Amino acid sequence: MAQVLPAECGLRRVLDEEREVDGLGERDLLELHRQMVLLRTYDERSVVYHRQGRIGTYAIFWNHEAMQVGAAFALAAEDWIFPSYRESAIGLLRGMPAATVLSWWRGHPAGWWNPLDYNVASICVPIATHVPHAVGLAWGKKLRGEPACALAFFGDGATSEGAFHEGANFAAVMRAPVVLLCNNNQWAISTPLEAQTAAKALADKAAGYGMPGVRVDGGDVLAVYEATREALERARAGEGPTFIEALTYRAAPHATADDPRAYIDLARVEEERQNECLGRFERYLGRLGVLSEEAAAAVRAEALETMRGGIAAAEAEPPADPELVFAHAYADPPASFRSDLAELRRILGG
Amino acid sequence: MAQVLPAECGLRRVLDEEREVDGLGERDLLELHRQMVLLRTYDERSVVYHRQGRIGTYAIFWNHEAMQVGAAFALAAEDWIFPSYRESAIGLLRGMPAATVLSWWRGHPAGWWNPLDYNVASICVPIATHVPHAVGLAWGKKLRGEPACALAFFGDGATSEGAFHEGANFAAVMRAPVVLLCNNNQWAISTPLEAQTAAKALADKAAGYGMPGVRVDGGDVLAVYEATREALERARAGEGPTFIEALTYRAAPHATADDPRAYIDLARVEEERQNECLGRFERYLGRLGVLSEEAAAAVRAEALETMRGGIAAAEAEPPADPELVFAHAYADPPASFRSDLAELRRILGG
Amino acid sequence: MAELTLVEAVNDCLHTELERDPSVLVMGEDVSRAGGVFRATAGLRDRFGPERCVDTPLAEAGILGSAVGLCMAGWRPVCEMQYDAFSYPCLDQLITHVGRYRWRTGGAMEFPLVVRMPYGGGVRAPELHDDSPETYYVHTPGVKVAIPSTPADAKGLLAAAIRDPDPVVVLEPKLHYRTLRGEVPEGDHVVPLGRARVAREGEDLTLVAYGSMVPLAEAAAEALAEDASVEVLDVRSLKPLDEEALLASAGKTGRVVIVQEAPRMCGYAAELAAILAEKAILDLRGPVLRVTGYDVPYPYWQIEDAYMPSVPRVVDAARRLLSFE
Amino acid sequence: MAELTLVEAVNDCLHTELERDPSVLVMGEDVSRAGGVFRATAGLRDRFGPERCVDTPLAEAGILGSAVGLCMAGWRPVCEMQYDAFSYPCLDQLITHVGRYRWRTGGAMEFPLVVRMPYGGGVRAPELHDDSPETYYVHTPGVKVAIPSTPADAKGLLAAAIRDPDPVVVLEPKLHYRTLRGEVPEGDHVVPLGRARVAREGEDLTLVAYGSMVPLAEAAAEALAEDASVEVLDVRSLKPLDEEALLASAGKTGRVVIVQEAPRMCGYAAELAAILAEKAILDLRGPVLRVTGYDVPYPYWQIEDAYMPSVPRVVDAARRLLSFE
Ligand SMILES: Cc1ncc(C[n+]2csc(CCOP(=O)(O)OP(=O)(O)O)c2C)c(N)n1
Ligand SMILES: Cc1ncc(C[n+]2csc(CCOP(=O)(O)OP(=O)(O)O)c2C)c(N)n1
Ligand SMILES: [Mg+2]
Ligand SMILES: [Mg+2]
Repeated sequence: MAQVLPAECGLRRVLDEEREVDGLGERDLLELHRQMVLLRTYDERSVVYHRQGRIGTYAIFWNHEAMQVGAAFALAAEDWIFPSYRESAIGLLRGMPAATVLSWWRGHPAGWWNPLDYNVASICVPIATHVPHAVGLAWGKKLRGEPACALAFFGDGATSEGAFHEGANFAAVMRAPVVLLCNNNQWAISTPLEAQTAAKALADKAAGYGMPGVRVDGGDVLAVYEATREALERARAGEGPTFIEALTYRAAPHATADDPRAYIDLARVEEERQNECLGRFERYLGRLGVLSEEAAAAVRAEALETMRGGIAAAEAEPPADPELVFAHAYADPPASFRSDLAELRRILGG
Repeated sequence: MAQVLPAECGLRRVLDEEREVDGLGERDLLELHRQMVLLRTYDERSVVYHRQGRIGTYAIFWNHEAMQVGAAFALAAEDWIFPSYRESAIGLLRGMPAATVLSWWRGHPAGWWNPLDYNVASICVPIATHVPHAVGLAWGKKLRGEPACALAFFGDGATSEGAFHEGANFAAVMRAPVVLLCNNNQWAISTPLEAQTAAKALADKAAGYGMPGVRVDGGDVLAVYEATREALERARAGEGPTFIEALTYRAAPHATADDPRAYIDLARVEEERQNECLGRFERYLGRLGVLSEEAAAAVRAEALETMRGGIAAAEAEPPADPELVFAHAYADPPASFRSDLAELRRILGG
Repeated sequence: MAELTLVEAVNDCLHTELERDPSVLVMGEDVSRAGGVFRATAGLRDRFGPERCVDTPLAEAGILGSAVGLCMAGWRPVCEMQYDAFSYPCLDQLITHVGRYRWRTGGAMEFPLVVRMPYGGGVRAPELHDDSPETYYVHTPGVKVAIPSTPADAKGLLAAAIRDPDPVVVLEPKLHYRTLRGEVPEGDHVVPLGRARVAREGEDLTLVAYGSMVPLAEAAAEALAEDASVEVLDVRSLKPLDEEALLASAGKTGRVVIVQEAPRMCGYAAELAAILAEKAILDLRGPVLRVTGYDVPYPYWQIEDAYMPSVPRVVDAARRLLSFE
Repeated sequence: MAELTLVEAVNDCLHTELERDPSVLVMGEDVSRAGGVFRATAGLRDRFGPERCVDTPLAEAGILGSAVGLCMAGWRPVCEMQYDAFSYPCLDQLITHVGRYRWRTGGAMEFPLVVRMPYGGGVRAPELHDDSPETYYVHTPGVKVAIPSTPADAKGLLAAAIRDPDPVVVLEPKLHYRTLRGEVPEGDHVVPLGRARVAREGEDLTLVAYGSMVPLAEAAAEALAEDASVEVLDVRSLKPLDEEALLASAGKTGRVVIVQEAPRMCGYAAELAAILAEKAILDLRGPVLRVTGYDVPYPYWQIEDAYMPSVPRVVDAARRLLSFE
């Protein structure tokens, strides 16, 4: 039987080992920091906006910023990102306005972006079903001789779904240039990892697909960056997909609607919060003498400004036109839409 | 990444190593032989019956008898078997009349047996979808404190399906006493193993579920028996499922409707036919001096007799009553069935 | 009789049925430790243990597929799908096995499993938390389907489903999980499948509805009170259907408007209209009208109210029918 | 014009469309090395290479899910499902993504994929090789559905589907793959979606059918020739539906029998009957009758003829309707 890694060891780390990642200059480190602060601020503000009733239910990604920023930073502009709801704001790293993502959580049409504008696919709500999409895109790009790779984010729970399995197998068989990044935050809502799988490590699934499986400290932005960069090098070299297990811990509720006190170990959560990924990176940068407190404060201020502007813009959106109900379902809609629309107008007319 | 076994080595073998399996006496060896001859005869006669138009399309299992007999022989009477169409005649090893299985292939109601009579589930036609059934049964028996285990047969192609994946994961998480026996005959109709998976060995999938993965020579009835027996011991000891990859080669068409010449390497097929599993076992028994040519001939004659009786009985079945269309769909059928049945009677009345 | 919300009635039913029959178990995503994302299974783990209220891995086909095996081992599994649209991964198991396995064994084995889930829109949720998938289930042979509209029926129909020898899918209107309160009989309470409920008596026109559309139909009937005496028929058991009740009401009023939240094409309203077109043609005083969701993906929530059948839309249809000559 | 069988016409279409548009590719189980279990994709691998005629792993959801990604990369994938009932594992991708992704991007991206499969019974096959799953597809928003009944339409509708900017499911009547021959235009041949075909003109009664039920309806019309002049309407494009053609024929004959192989409840015949009950009520001279498969699992083949709509059943329904007063 294939050899299994013990769950807590065999993790690739950079920050705690005081290593440096070659090829990353000071400017890169500061950009990584800026992006992490931006996502952290987006997340914290969103929870507030939700409480204020300014956005709907929201899936919190606090303490997931390191893996999202680290992985995305390794990508080239032409590479695609396939986010789940947990990476809803990943587009911000590609220049998407905060207002767009906020609008999505507000259930407003302004929240549905054009993936081609950012090479960021639509947020995937049903678990794991976007994995084959990422694989198909990567495979299709390769068939066309285009260099683009794909990066798919999904959770530990997602690895239980058939869609993950079928997508991963297609990826390996087609040697698709795709990185399967598993956010192992050890919870699927209230279901702990040990009720999700008996595998010692999720990365052990990789061998079954004939692809490398890598385990990284998901709270270590540089480790995730490094592992993703290597995976992308393999992909571009025509060696196919890589499965990356980014191990972290969900230190916040699953979503604003969720109350984890019913099922979670609060002491463990507190411990994780002490060791959250942004603080870890800031302490590392501090030790390197790269980040001053003033610089950090300025970055935070800028991010807050972005969010203020974002929510204002989202709230300034005109109310959605109800007739949009009939828009975009088809390139050329069936004739029946005409009479349905007429009915709707009559009703709305009062 | 998890270590991967090279595809052709690491195979457990008994026959070629001239080993003996402890606990197996002469009577057992002869019973194994009798069962293999029975299945071989069933298969070869069925192909003839099909050509004669006496049964419909038929999925040939020639050269799969070793893994079917070897695995089933390791079971206790209370253990359940979940066959695919490739193991359609496995019930014969549990005392099911040949006429029943032949009737199934004749599309006659007499072919639908009561699984409780043999602890053999219905033949599963859709690939891999019976894997979760086997897992659920094993899990359910365990919950009730009953000793029964389950044995599920499925192919190499089946490992690509989400249903296999979800079932295997449930099995490991629930520590279900189930044996997942993968018939790796290296073809899914016309699709070769290398187009099905990039894994070095299908057994490498096991680690991803946190269960042992074992590779055996699928043409070696004793190796399959031994591996299955060990898996069942683990299962009964509460240690959960085992994945067994039984490696063989499909040396016959996928089914009577299939013409493999379009895609298969006929030289390789010929080679496999020379080394087919029944001959291998008979040569082994010969070397042990356990099986005389007379005894073997008698066993073949008995099997032929069984088939003659079986097809005669199947053909003696009265034509199926068309009204059975409305039978058995529900324990208590909807009222609409009454009027539908009345209509059908009127039509059939002419 | 206790005053319960609809979801409390579901929970009450599960407690009652697990108590009553030791072969009943509940399984699904987040049903055990958390008691379900809507709390429908709250308290079951503490009372009956983690083996009879099971948190499964995140795999809907695995849930339903292993439930088939559990039935073969003598269990009566009640499977929760966390939301309507997340039940689609289990359609393959439902169509190829759940609806056929009994028949496949010549009636020798039974598959008394239940699939229950919250369904429907109007809850201001992200996409795929709003579907009305009943057609996929009703069209599948070998499967029964029920949809309650009141707390009492939520308990009674689910109890009937759990005790039924055949597989039953129960869709629960999540829109009314907490907004609808009502009297619910304590302990044993079964509402047999196959019987519709006249929610309101009327003479001139029948509004046929089920699930979350019933309160809507009642409101529309009220709004129409001055123009006409409107009957509201709550189908509640979609399969088996209480055809007599449908034909009786159509025979009485001669005017039928069917209200359905799901998209129109091949929706359940089409089935009801087809039955009327075949069996009530001489009773009909006008066309059979359907007020349904449109044939589009369920919209983002800021405009979902335009998609959902509304009182004005139902009233508009009813007025058109009443003035038909 | 060449004389082709229905499956040869499908094959001809695929050769034509892959030749015509380099972004079209074919994928599925056994489509490449073997050319498909029905030979529908024969010759494509040799002519266009294994990258445009792809043998996939055995995973229907993986096929359709990766096809969604291929669309995002600019391809127009034509996915084969090996048989009707083996398409069910892809329903989740179809409902949650294929039918919604365009809408989800505000119309910015198109998903011009095709899912084609042999469907239907009467072929003396083991279970699950005989289903008529059109309802599952028609009910799904964002997806179009076509079912040809002739070799020419098999080519023309599939060509239209491949060139269509929206996802289209094409069901091919396997019963007639080889038994039906007919003239098929060579090269470019497109039969636009949304147009029904009058297969036979008549005055007294309309038989509405599609796919494998059309030849059956034509035979029934022939059998009825002495009693009545029977029109046969071949719907062929189920979604979008040619409602005008349906209403025109119903308006002319006033008597409609709808023939469908799939189980009755929520079948496509129900949708057609509902449309007639809403929009043709004053034209109807009698009930709208449905002759369909029964609401049971498709039976083992020795009795499948009792399940399938038959000429006698259609004639019986037509006679009842003709003598209705
Ligand atoms: C197919 C499907 N089933 C169920 C759900 C409901 N659901 C939303 S999030 C979630 C847990 C996902 O856990 P995981 O994959 O670990 O990702 P995480 O939320 O931890 O990032 C579930 C069950 C869903 N969205 N899709
Ligand atoms: C879900 C599903 N998809 C497709 C098919 C059609 N089909 C029947 S057998 C087969 C190949 C199966 O290959 P494998 O799993 O290796 O088993 P083997 O036939 O080699 O024993 C396929 C694709 C099916 N029966 N079920
Ligand atoms: Mg998680
Ligand atoms: Mg095989």
